[in-house]
Amino acid sequence: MGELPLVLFTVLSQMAAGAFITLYILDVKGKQFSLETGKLSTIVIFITTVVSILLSSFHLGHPLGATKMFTNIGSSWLSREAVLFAVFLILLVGYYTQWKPDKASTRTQLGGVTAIVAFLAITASGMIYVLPARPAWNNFAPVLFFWLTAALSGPLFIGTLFAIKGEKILNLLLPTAIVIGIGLTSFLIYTSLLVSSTGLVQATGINMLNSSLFWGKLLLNWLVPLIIILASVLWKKKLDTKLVTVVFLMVLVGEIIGRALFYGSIEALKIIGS
Amino acid sequence: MTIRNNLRQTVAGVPNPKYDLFIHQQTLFKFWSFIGKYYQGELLQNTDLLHTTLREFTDFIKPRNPKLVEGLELISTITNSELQNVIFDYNQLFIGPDKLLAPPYESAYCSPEGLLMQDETLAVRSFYFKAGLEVSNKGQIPDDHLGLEAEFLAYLLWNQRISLEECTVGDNDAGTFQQMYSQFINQHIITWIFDHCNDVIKHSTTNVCRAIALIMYGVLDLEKHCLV
Amino acid sequence: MGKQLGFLVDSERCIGCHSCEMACKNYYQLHPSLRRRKVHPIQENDYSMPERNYMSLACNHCVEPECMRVCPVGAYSKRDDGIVMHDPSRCIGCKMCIMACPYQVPQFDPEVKKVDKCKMCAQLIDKGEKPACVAGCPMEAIQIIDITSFNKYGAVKLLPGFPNPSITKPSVRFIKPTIGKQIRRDK
Amino acid sequence: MDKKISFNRRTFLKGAAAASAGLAIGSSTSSFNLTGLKPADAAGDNKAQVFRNACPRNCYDTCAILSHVEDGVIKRVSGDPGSTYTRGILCAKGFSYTRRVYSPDRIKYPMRQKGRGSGNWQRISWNEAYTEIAENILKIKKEYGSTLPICLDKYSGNFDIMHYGIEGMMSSLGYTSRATGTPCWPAGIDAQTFDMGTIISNDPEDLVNSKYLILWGVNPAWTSVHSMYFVKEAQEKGCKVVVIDPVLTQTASKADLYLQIKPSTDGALALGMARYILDNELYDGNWLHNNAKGYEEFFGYVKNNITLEWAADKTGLPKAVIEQLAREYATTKPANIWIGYGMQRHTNGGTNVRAIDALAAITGNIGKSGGGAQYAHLQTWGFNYHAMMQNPPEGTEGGGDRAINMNNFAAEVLAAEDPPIKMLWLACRNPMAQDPETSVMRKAFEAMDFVVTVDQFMNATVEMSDIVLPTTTLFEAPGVNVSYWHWWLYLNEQAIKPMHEAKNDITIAMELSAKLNELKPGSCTFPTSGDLEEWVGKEFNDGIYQMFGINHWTDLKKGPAKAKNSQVAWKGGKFQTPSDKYEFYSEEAEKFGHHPLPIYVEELKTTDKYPLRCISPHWKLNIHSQFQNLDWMESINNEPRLEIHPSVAKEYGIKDGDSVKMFNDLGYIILPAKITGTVPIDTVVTYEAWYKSKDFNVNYTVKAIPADMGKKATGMPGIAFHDNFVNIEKV
Repeated sequence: MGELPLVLFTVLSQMAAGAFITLYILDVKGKQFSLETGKLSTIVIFITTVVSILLSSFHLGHPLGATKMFTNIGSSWLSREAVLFAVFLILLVGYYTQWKPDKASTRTQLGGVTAIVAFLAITASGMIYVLPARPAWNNFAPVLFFWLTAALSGPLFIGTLFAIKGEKILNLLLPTAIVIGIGLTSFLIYTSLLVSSTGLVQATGINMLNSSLFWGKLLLNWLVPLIIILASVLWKKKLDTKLVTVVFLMVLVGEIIGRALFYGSIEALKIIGS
Repeated sequence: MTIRNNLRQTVAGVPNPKYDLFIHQQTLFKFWSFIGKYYQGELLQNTDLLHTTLREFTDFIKPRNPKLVEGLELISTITNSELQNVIFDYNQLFIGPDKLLAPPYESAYCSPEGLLMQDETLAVRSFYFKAGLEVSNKGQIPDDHLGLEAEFLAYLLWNQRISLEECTVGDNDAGTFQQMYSQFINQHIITWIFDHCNDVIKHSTTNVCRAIALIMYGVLDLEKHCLV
Repeated sequence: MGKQLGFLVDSERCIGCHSCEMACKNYYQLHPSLRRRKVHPIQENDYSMPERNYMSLACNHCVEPECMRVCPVGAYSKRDDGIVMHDPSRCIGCKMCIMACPYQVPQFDPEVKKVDKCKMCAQLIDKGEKPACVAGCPMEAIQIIDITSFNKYGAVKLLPGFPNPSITKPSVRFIKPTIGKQIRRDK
Repeated sequence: MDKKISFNRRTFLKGAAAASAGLAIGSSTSSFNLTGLKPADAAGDNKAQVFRNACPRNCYDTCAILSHVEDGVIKRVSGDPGSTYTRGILCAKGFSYTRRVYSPDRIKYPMRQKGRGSGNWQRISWNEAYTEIAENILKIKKEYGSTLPICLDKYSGNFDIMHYGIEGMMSSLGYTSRATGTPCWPAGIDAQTFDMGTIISNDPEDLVNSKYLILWGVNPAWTSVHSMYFVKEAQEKGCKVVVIDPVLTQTASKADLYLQIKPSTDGALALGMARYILDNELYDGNWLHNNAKGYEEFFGYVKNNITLEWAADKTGLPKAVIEQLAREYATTKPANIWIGYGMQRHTNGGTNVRAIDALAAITGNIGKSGGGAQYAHLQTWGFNYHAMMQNPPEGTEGGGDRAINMNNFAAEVLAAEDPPIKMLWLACRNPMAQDPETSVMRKAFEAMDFVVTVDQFMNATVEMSDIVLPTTTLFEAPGVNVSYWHWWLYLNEQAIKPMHEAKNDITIAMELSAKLNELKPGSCTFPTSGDLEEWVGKEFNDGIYQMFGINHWTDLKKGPAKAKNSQVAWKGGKFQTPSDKYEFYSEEAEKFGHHPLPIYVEELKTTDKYPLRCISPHWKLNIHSQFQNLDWMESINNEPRLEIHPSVAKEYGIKDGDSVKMFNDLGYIILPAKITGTVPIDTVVTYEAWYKSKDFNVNYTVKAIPADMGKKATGMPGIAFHDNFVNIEKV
């Protein structure tokens, strides 16, 4: 699978960015958790991002030239993405140093900026694929789906981390359920729009439906987690360490499968000859 | 023949570093002379000679990496029937008339088009020229034929040895030959030799050609790390 | 808008002989897998009668090149005469342009792990010479034109099978193949 | 650095043993013994040079090539602008030449195969090769008291004049058996020879002067791209271009009018047109009166035997269309017909060509610029054939060479008696791939004692040889070329040294001769030495010099030359027939067993068992078994297809890309289907070609049925390649 580096890069980087935004919100909302955990989360987010970027370099013919990628922010979303993630990493370092009792205010300020950069980075990632040559992508969908990846996997990532660190269990049931709801509906609407369309767009839609990845994503990414959550609500259970980890991993795999589907089913414009 | 002072194993009871270098370049000289003769087809006329020379390898090459181990072991397994068929094997790999299974030309591996007489060939030509040599039938046999490249390396080592015998290591002559040798290995041999050896290992039908390919692979794998 | 060089492809003269493609390969001694110019057959059912018609295409040196827009390292540039250049020394082989070009023009060179594409033989054009493909066509079916000043009766912006030109405004014009009278035994 | 080296180097060195080993290689006082290398003399010359070459392939266009050489290596080729016919442009094949010269697949050394077809190849020296060949020749001579058991099969792989030295080599051995005839075009040659005395065609550059042009069974868009340019130019100047062909060829796609005639019924169409021209008195009475013999008889035949209804029924073309075609052709002046080689590869191909010639004659188009009935010409081929003309050794007995029909080669080789054929020499030829009845050909090869093949690439014929000798490409030896279509003369300069151990055919002949005379003095008369360029010079004579207006052959180094004032065939109206007139009624034809008049001879028809006709024309990316094996060609197309009409495909339940078996009594081929409306309903099409490492060969199914004519001019009738009847099934 040629696009594997891209699949892993996009999913992991979006998860990391989403995780940071979650961390920031928790911090601002004054949720109780130790500086230690804050520190650790920042490190983990940093590492995840770095790893994802390293993975992406396997996609390049000349990985060592990657630094050149900052040079065309004027028009290239790929270039912008590169810059934004670089800035994100730098800010993370700064943010890391702010996990001290007396630095709460500067931390929230710096965190705010970082969160915005993270959000923009995800958006840039999505914009890369808004290409006229790939009609099924040439719309709001890539950006939306990349946001949703961050919004779903990010909080679960942090949730799991916190659970493992023995922090007070975060109540992710509602937010997760909502994001899954939005994701599921928008994805189904998108797919049906593709299929009901014509030409390459329709062809893309049909590729998706014919792919086993489609059902894999549906189940792991949304349905099963949703069921688990509903069940927990019914039995008034919180997402304890075990459960949140399970849901998180499931969603992560679901996202990866989904991204593979995203790259694998697209139909591009070409010259049609016999 | 007597070994000159500066090449004695020990000088006044102390191990002599130059001695190692001397012995080593002898080993390589022997190796490259063999490869040169082998690829120029000389050894095939006399399979017994080929066999004995191969067996000698086990005397002076230490099995220091898997490829060498495998290669040296194969040598001991070589059967007579294989020696009889080596010629056909050899021809299918390096001679023809059919599409070559392992073309012995650098440019066949390195040129974007996999063609002969490309830039690589001419680079090799100018390298020979720096050492004051050229291909006997220039323009007909591609300069980057492995038989010629090996002969060239042997030539460099030979001259290095002479200067070694006559003066101290690190002296300019020996130094230049040493430098040319490593340059040629780095710029040319290792750019393709491993792919080539793999082709031989993959396609050869006798342990003779396979063993030689394995040993060449092994030796160069070690050379690669030695050379600066 | 200033000068914009482009190809005029006369599909009425084109006989699909591939000489243009080979002339290019011969001039640059290209890797077999690299086809800077490709002769595309037009589907038989695209016209009233089955015929053997072709469109010979290389880089279209678009007015709004997607390759140039999306390239993160700025390997692409547009000369004053509109030729879209690609600088291998900048290229890092990210394949973004391959994804973005509606015509599959940029190709990944497996040897150098970078992208390769037609540059309209800019170095020859600067010497006032014809590109290899133009000079190599036995039917004189390919010409270099300045599309800003070009208006030939019967020239069109697309042929059947050619993607919608509105995306990148390709600098290519075609002469439609005329379908002659056929007396067939299957009708 | 030294320390580092010596330290690292301990890694794979067995100290003591190595010492002995190291010292075992002799004293440094003895100097290093160079074999493949030698001390460099002067500075390597790396100046860029351009050489003139001439494409020697069997092709109408015979292109003038420039090869651009640096460091003794061809960097690229280009067309020579000196020729107004090729106009400095090559074709896809010509532009691919570097791939051929420097292909790693080339045959590099003389080799011997242990067991024909076994693949057990052994490299041998040229001397060993010569010795083995010479000994076999001498053995045969001793055993049979003659060299007739030695058979040469050489033809069109290389038409460079110097390559007739191969025939020369054979002649210098004594009398031998010779593959005689030509597969491609003899029926047409005889037809025009009966009508006009020989074949002469207008300068193709004169096509632009035509006002009406019928391309009859010819596809220049694929087989003569440079002529197609002039066709198009004529069309743009208002000339109406009509293509008559069973297949909607690339040329047909460019025509104003395409007529999908039933295969092999071209004569019926021509005679139908003649009837209309006759009834409406559109013929040129004056011209006939002054220049023709037997036109009354011809008109009589047409009046009594031909009707337009009949012609319409035969050809499958509506009567009205034939009438319109006849009217337009007869009333537009000048009107030109280009008769292709495709349409004469039938059992009635020759008479069909005569009928078409007759059209050109009755309308008075022959001998006119922009008019005529073009087939080919050999007017520029008046060389000395110095390399070819060799005398048999002293005291050679017998009545000369023995002709073996090239077009039924395998069968006749097997049938040959007292003496039988024991040895084959193949050059410029790949019969295992290109001749009909492949299975019989294999038997013939197996029956031989000794087979020598001279070639550049491994192919089906080399596989069946005992010895293969590597030969030069056009860039590696000097030569001279002319065309059977255009009127240019090109010198071929040696641009580079022969790669590997390749040798030119003449060099091979010289060195083999030396070996023969060494083993048995006087056994071969071929010169044993000589400068190849001088040999090129020896091919020239005053006739050539006058025709091309040059003083010396070396003038051609400055650029190609074109024949003076011979651009319009039969201008003077003086024909080379016995009667010096155009002969509608030909006693010559009668002598060779044909009807004296161009009457209609019934075409072969499909049978119930084999309801489809398979036509196997030339493919645009190859010439017979050359070029399609080069990687650049493979990148464009590397898959033969069977072209099937949509309704036929439906009938057989075949979809595009399906694997289809095409078969008849001789054999079968399996290949993917291409559903296309360019082929007629009663015919399938696949192109004759040799694909490297693909078991595709249409000749598995082609029977060696002779065409009706060819005996007079070429010694043997042609092959009715296109009367091949088959059936297909999905597999």
